[in-house]
Amino acid sequence: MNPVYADHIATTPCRPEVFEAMKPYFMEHFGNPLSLHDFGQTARDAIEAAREQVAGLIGAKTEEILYTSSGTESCNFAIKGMTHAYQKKGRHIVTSSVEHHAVANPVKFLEKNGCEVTTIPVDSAGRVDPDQVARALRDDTALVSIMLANNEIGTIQPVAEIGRITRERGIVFHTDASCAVGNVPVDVEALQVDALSLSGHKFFGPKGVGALYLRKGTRITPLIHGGIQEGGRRAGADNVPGIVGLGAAAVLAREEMNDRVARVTDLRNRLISGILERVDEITYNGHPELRLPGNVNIAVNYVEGESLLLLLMHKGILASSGSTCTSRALKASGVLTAIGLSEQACQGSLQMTLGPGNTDAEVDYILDVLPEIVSKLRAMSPLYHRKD
Amino acid sequence: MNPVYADHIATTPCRPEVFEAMKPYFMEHFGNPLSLHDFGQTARDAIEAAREQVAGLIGAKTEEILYTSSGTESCNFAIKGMTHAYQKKGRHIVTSSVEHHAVANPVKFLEKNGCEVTTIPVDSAGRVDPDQVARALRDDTALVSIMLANNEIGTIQPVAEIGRITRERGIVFHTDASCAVGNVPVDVEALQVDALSLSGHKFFGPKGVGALYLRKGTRITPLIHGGIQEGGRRAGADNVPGIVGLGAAAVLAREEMNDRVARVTDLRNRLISGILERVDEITYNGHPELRLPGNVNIAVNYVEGESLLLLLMHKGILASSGSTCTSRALKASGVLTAIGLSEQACQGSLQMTLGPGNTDAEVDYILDVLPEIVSKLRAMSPLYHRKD
Amino acid sequence: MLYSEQVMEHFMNPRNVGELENPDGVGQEGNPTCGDVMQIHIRVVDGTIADCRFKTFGCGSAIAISSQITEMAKGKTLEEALAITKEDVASQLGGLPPQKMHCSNLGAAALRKAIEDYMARRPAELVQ
Amino acid sequence: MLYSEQVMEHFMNPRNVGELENPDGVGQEGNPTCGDVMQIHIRVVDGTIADCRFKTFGCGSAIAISSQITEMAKGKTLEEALAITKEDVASQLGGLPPQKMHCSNLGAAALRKAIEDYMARRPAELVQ
Ligand SMILES: Cc1ncc(COP(=O)(O)O)c(C=O)c1O
Ligand SMILES: Cc1ncc(COP(=O)(O)O)c(C=O)c1O
Repeated sequence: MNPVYADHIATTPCRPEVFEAMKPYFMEHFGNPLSLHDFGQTARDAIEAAREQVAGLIGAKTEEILYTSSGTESCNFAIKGMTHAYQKKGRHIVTSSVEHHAVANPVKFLEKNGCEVTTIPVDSAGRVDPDQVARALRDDTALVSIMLANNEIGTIQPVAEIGRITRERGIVFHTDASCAVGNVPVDVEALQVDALSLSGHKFFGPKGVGALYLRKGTRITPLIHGGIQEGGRRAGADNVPGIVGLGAAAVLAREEMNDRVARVTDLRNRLISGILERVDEITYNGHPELRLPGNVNIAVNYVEGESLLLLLMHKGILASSGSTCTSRALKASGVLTAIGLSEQACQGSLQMTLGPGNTDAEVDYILDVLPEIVSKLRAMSPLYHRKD
Repeated sequence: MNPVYADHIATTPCRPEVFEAMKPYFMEHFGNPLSLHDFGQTARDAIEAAREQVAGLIGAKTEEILYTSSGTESCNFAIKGMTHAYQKKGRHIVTSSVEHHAVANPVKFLEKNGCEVTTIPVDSAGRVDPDQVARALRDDTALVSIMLANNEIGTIQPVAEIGRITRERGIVFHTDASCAVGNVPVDVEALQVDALSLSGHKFFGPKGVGALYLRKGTRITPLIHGGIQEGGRRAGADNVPGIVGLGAAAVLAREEMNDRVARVTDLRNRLISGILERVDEITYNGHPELRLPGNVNIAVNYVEGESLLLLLMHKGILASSGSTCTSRALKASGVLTAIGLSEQACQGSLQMTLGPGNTDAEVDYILDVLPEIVSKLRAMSPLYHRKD
Repeated sequence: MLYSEQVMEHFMNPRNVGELENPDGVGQEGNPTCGDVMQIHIRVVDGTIADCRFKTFGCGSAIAISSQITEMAKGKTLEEALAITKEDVASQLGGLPPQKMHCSNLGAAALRKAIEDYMARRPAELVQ
Repeated sequence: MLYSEQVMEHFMNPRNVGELENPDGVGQEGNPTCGDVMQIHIRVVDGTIADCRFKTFGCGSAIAISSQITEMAKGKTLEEALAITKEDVASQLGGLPPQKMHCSNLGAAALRKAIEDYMARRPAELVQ
């Protein structure tokens, strides 16, 4: 049996159409878009066509798309670059307690280097309250950065409401949509954001390429200075095949969006309701509806996440966990703590993230296998015994 | 006839071996190296194997290689990151007048943001005098950044001598070797550098991937904060296929280095001596011997570079120029000005950069075609007339 | 995965899982809020560990270590069992990833606590 | 390349290259240190530009513009010729890339200077 890949949040494979689109740009059309000659023109045309495709996926204007190397780079670019560009307003940043490291860590860096940071907490479903954001805004607020969808619990934030507030106050607003774009409909006009980060490998595009949407007129200081790529705002040789792949992934996502959402939501609902039927003492984390279609995040009481992953892997099921032991930094997930999970419950964290390539049979298989695995581990757990 | 690609400094095609090595990592082995499961392990093994290959090419230890998205990112990372990490020493930076924008522009950015910069001039061959670097060092010098090889005139700098001086003074030293690595032998021990930037697409590797060599014990502040990739020093999803391609390109470069240098030097010498025989009033820029093997940089008096490029392109020859009109920023090459070329001579700049894939027949063809083109343009030039 | 074959073998097929009825000694080490918890039961006959069981809440290495150390303890005198170090356990398992070495400490510590518990229950003269 | 077909056609096959023997007017515009130099020679017969030649040091668009404007000037009265704008030249060429629009200015300026030179050489009454 092929492995059941239930870790789409970690990364996704390139779709064959994406790889086919990229292929000619490695050896045949290998020119540098900055070159004046024909090879350069071919490359330039390719990345400009992709820019239109990426813009089309999120309702942006073509010239509002800047290429980067990852969602993380986009977030760093937005956070450091906009804070720097708007420093005359002040050095206060508003963010949430459930941001990905790609946002939380540059914010922490800026905090150490003279910025002041207000971190908005979330409720037990992982949602930020827009009113709290409104109250946190100050005259010296340079930037608000609140994610669109959470990579662990899948919760989708009220970004449009926050966008309305920041726009009223004339404060620039970045949203990290790295795991949302391509998986749920995203429209920068509806969201009223000034900047938005996205990442190719989260929606069947290639690794090594991301983009930053930057609303026309929004100022930003480059993170990578150098040549005149991206209008001088993001220097460095263009990753032409990667960019072409990002464009192709954007086209597929746009075409398939409704199907993807419907199909993956259905798989997810079958998976979570099946688990809740078959296994007791489970917490289903995140918001029941306002969540990424494929995201199933649970806490399995009395067992530890890495053991769960290993036994699942032994059965050919690839998933992830927010437990201490599965984190290379040996820290339990901050997101699970932020929604109020006990530290012990965090240890039993299990995340399965489905994609449109998963099948009903795969979901059935997970539902077959998981209860036994949990029983086996609980039988070994001194904590489970205690409880009886 | 196939085009004659004489623009290897702009970029190079992926070698078939490189593309073959990358291929399985788009769809089959698509895992995220951070994932604990088998797909993650396969990806992790792949990027660690590549790290050893890249290290092997430049005489570094495996753990001294950090992946980035380009030579430009590597340079920004080194310059901003080391200046920040060593700011307690001071905020003085020493650099040269012929650096690529990838170095010059982050330095300029730091200068605007509180750093002091000393720019060392070059002689008419484009070389920095190490004694001048020594005299420029101060107690508050945080960083020296001098390139290894110049991307326009090909001149190779006395980096090892500078390295000896900076090491004695206990000052960290970065060299931008983006267009040198893979094309000439580079050994970080011989060069005595603390940091070195390299770029995949300059030596038949893929676009979208570079590396920073960082000597063990050298401090650096991340440019891209986020996850724990690269030991927390460079966050963002690993570009697994790109990294694998970089490794494969490094292996090829190491194996073929002697041949490449010999073959390309020979082609270059034939090209430049042929040109000097056939066309009068030409300046050959850069150092006669201490230069990149494939680099031919000339100033063709009385004509303008873009016109030269267009007519060459019409004949199927792809080259580049440092003239005002060929620059999208509408500025003549700062390097040509730095070596003392008159602004008028800069306008006649023509650069042809050869690679190991070029043939003797292609050189002969260029030599056949170029004199006519120059004559045609000179016949049209009011400056040329004047001179008689 | 990051584990040796031996670790995976013990993890997949852990030896001596469970509890003993009326154990002679019980030791528990670790803390559920920050990671692993190991509990070891021992049966002591003539100063020798005649039987040994574990229950563990923890990651793959924690379970493998529990399985391994209970195997190592069986048949050993109390003194010999007390001398088992975390390095002994790790090396019997073909090594552990660096960030997992702390787990191997838990095993030795839980075993020591079980032996101490046994000794604490005995009249003083027998403990000599 | 970034040029229209018309630009490339004029660049590859420029019309009216060269100088006139004893021209009636000569105009030069531009500066070799910062880019392009255009020189235009005119022959004036009965207040009309009977012939027109150019020499240009410059990029593709500069040469194409020179070629185009000399074509446009021929047969025109001085007044008509003076009315040629950079936009006229650019649009005859099917447009120019934005960063090249300044080149089209050079053409019109050189032609104007040639006409001015012609007028400066004439007795005042004829210039009326
Ligand atoms: C000397 C030098 N430095 C830096 C760079 C930038 O490298 P990349 O194109 O990978 O961003 C180049 C590339 O042109 C270069 O030649
Ligand atoms: C919410 C979120 N932000 C940022 C990132 C980082 O994106 P990338 O992996 O492209 O660096 C991720 C990826 O895990 C994410 O899910």
